[in-house]
Amino acid sequence: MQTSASHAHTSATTDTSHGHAHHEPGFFGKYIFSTDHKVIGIQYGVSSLLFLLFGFFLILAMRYQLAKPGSPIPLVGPLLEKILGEEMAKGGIMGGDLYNSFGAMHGTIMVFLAIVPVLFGAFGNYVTPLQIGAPDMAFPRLNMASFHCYFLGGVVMFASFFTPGGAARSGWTSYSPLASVTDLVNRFDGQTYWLIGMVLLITSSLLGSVNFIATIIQLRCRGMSWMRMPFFVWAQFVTGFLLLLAFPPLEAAGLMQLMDNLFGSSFFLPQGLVVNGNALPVSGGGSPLLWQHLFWFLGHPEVYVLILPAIGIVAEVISNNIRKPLWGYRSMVYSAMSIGFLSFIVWAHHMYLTGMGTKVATFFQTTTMMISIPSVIILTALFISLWGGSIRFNSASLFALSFLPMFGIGGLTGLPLGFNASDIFLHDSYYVIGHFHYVVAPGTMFAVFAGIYYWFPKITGRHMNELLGKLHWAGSIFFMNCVFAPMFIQGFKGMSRRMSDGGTTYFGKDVGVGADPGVLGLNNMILWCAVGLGIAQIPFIINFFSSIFVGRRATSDNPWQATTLDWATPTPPPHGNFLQEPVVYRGPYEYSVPGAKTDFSPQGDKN
Amino acid sequence: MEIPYTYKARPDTGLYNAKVGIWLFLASEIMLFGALFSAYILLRVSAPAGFWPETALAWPRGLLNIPIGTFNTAVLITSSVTVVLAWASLKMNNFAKFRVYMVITVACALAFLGIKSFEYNDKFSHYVVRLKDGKALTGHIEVNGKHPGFWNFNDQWSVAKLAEQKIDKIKVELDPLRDSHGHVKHGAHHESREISVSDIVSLGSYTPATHPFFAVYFLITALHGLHVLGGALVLGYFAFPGAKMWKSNPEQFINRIEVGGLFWHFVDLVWIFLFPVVYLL
Amino acid sequence: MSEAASAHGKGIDELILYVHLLMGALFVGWVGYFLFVMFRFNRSANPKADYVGARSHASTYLEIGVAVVEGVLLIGLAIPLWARAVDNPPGPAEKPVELQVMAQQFAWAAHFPGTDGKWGKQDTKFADRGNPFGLDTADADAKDDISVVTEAFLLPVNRPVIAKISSMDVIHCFKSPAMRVTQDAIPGLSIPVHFTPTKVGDYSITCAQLCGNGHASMKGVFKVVSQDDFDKWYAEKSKAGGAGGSFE
Amino acid sequence: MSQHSASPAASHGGDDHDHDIAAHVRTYLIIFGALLVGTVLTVAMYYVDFSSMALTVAVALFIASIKAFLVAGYFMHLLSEKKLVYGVLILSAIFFTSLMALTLWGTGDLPKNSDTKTLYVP
Ligand code: HEA
Ligand code: HEA
Ligand code: CUA
Ligand SMILES: [Cu+2]
Repeated sequence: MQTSASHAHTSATTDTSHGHAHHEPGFFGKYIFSTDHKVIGIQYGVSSLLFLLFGFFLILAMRYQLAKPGSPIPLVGPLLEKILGEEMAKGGIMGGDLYNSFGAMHGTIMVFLAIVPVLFGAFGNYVTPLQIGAPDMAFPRLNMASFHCYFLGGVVMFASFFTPGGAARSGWTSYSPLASVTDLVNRFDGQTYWLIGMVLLITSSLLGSVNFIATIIQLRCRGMSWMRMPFFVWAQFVTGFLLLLAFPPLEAAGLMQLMDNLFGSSFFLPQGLVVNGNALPVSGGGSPLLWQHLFWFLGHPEVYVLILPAIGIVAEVISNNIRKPLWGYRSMVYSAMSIGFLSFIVWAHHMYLTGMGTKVATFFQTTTMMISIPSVIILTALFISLWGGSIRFNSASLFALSFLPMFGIGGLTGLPLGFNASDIFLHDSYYVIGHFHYVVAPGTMFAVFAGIYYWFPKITGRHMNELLGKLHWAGSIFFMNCVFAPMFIQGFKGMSRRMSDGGTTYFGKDVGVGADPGVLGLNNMILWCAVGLGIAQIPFIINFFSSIFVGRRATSDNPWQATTLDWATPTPPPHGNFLQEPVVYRGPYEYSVPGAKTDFSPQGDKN
Repeated sequence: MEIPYTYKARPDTGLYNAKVGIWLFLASEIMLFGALFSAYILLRVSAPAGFWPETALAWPRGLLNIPIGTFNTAVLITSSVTVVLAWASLKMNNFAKFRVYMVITVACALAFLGIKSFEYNDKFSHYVVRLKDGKALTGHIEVNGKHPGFWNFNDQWSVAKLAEQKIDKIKVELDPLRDSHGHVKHGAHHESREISVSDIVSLGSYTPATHPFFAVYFLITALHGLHVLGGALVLGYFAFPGAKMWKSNPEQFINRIEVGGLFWHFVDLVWIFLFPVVYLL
Repeated sequence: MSEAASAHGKGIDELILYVHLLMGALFVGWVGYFLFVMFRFNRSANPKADYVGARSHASTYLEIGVAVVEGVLLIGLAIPLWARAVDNPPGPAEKPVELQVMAQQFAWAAHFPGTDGKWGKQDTKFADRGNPFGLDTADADAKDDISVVTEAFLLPVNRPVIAKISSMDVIHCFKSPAMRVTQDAIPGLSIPVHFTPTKVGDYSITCAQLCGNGHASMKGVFKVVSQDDFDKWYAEKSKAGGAGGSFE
Repeated sequence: MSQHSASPAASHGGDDHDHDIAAHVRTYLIIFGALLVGTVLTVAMYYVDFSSMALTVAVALFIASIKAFLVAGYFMHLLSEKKLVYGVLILSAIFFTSLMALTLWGTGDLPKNSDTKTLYVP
């Protein structure tokens, strides 16, 4: 293995060295029907970032309604009325239906179309094969099919906004019977689109996860033993299993709900339903709780699908920027595995208040507490890793470092929810919203940003602008906290989530004991901070696009002086990734090894 | 670099890529069908008593055609053995035999689907008619001298349609009575009865809307049927156009047959549980 | 958090407090550590990283400590509190007030057995918006039943209440933040919750489960009053009787 | 690391020899017979009146499991499969069992005095 510095080949040389069986693919072959994991990764990345932005716009409109219930949304309000129809946004005012459909689609889009695809689809695809020294994924065509399913799913979801009756409006959790009875007029309603979209997205995830796991098992290069894999790869591996085994039950549930919606069956509808004062004409005999079990059987593992790859990225960026090995790498790996395993048996902590007996409740809160321990271990290991480091502050590491306390807050606030007795008070309040946004918004999103700043030079050959990056970081961390911290206060005041009037009914003038109108004021603050949060992304968007063309050129293939194999390829990596078969001689984070010439000893360097 | 282990086994795992892939895929299929079976059990144990009119049971039993189901089981088992024999033939370097076995396999798959669609159709022409006095009748119905195949698929519970067409009587050819095990009662015989539409609360054929049993039955068997169809397409492909690979890379071709066979056996496995659960229990 | 207005509420508040103390301790500790590290070990303060890093085992003890505290809270507080909440309903000796609560899009209704103490006959086929409990008005036991739809109902102070929560259409959630009571209202199930109001006043019922476009406005109100006021109201309503009211 | 492509002609793979395979074929046919017998047994069981439903279910699932074992063990060669495959299958078996068991348990274990018939089903 050569040292990375000597790799500054242009891609032209690579092509000739490699050109035997290949013919030059055309535009479609190169960008749409590509089977190259790197192209697919970029496809995933671009689409999911666009969905992220879209999900943000949805919530921005909702936050306006929350802060100023009943007043027309400036600028976009009339547009919404025009596009989505009078019954949704009369006079540019967001009605209850529109609010609910935006809320449901915000959750769905953020989770299934933005964050998971960007973490698993984009970073996972681009980086995993590089880090294990593989030429590509094990099944490149399956990989392409996975992206196409995802894209189609996204299109279906997006199209659902324009069906009569609007997009799904039963929350991202789509609880039955609500999901089946909201629209009794249109059988083919937004919910049906949602279900079809979900089936496509699930198929995409299944194809992806089979591929990832097989790749990691089979295509590790020589010397890349399990315990020499970068933590990022471990995270992807565990995530793959979560998707592989937790998603199918939701697929089954989705098909059942689809039958309920289209063919009038009663999987989730009990007997004796009276809707709008009329007996619902169905056979009944189904169970609404069955849906919840099947949904949360996925739903809980899904949240670790969101967080594990994020921790993986953070681990890579941090170890590189503190110039020392991760502390307790092994215990982190074992913790990730335990999290993966336990996450399959904690799901009903989302259902404490559906009416749960003592035995089941005890079981689930015990497992919930158990699963918090490996999370504590991982976070502690990352914190302790900082000790003795030589910490560099750049855009990537700032985001990665800020991830730690943000995830800490989100994780810690999971604990009072995990105890079912305290959940009695906190359930479905803004405390829950605060809890999980701290993990998914400042948490995973910061990891995504860290990853983008970190791998940008490998993908494009150019660095992103540091000044804009730091501006982006400062604005993001400030406004993120200003958006989500007040939610804990609102939660403590008893404010419920999914309220299209921002809680006016409960906290308005003549209300019962204990209602504090102050929480309504917080809605205003959150709105403006959310606007600020959006503005804080502008430097990033400018940075992102301009750096592709005018960013500072990376001086070598390994500009961050990193140790993992992804930096041992040419920039950008050619088809087939490596010029020679890589061989690995040591662990993933051998920084500042005593006695070594440089402060980093790449995995592929023999000495 | 080329992708390694596409057909040779990796030394430390002892497996080639596609085999890892198919087993992972089957693991997820276990979860998929597992969830459906779980749903079946949950719905069944929590079904309200007296919910199905024919017996005192909450859950209909013995409504599916057992001889046909048994025959279909045998068909699927046959295809399962022929697919493994096809693989073995290749191992023994006998391509002609391979093709014969593969053709039998695909033929079995198509036969299975054909029989299944016949069964589906039969169910769609069976009706349950709920009466105002709380009783319910099941059987074929005759409206204006015609046996309707499908009645309103979605909107089961509307008698309005009959009234709309000014029909005031329908004939029901009653199914023989069953005991609480779903067995046909001794000496039971067909009987036919005129029912006036004004006595009917609701009527509908045996579709997913009739009862959760039919909902589960149609969903699982349809999903299983899709797997059969998919498997038949892939195996058919291997038998003819895909067989070119036998010349260019026999080892990889054998692997493909093995992987295809694994999927096929899994489809058979699902049926092995499905058959007793929906037909017999 | 507003003060709890029910007997068991204090326990829940205590649990929330203790968990937050644990969280606070971890948060303050780690943030302090984090800031220290940022200054002590940044590139200019520590140009050369140490390959080994931390050598102490403090973190292991810390992790064990967290696990132990969680275990204590779990076994000491959470599990018993839950057991109290769902098991051990007040027995006849404590003379609980019993009622059925029915949710529908988008209103709450309450049903008391009336002065005869007997529930009237109920059947789905009678149920509609104004008669959510499907009371059979022809039934003798139903004559004096109290059924209040959309308007406020009354509960006596310092007496246990058993409310059976159900729904006629979609899933709602009966949540009274001040009482520290939350229970999903699930069609097809009727699940009892019990609590003892300890303070006179008006309390709102929040619907804490998304149930459609009117979810936000699905507010219910109940008034906790003295035993005398309650009895008066109860007798009056019982005399008026019937299936309840109109649904607006 | 990468596979050297074997000479296409005589290679029919791994370490199996022709007579091994011939022996396998005999096994396959025996299993085939056993599966058919199992099917007949399953159906016959339907006409036997076991006094309890639980017993009926147990017998039916027992026969089905044996059949499944034969298919998986012999046709799918699971009996001589690599450790890795076992690992994956064990995981899905565990999670499948927990899904089924915990869901049933969760819907069965309700707070005291709960009523699963709604308020007003006759
Ligand atoms: C990535 C996503 C993610 C993650 C990682 C978690 C992690 C956890 N979650 Fe969360 N959760 C969600 C996403 C997530 N959750 C979502 C989306 C919902 C709502 C769904 C909906 O209803 O729509 C939810 C809801 C939710 C509920 C249901 C609440 C309700 O509806 O009433 C519960 C209850 O138990 C819960 C518990 C937990 C617990 C115990 C953890 C634990 O794993 C946390 C463990 C972590 C720690 C304990 C942190 C340790 C920290 C330190 C040791 C150091 C601290 C340092 C500093 C602060 C500097 N979560
Ligand atoms: C991963 C998941 C995720 C993420 C990231 C977010 C992000 C955000 N969420 Fe969301 N949210 C959910 C998942 C998520 N949410 C879920 C599951 C629900 C529950 C839904 C339900 O009730 O059913 C919910 C509900 C929810 C609510 C409650 C609504 C209600 O109950 O009525 C609120 C309220 O404020 C909210 C706010 C926000 C905000 C302000 C952000 C912000 O953090 C968003 C910040 C994003 C940006 C600022 C965009 C940045 C864009 C780019 C960087 C793009 C660059 C583009 C290119 C380069 C091409 N969310
Ligand atoms: Cu009723 Cu929300
Ligand atoms: Cu969870």
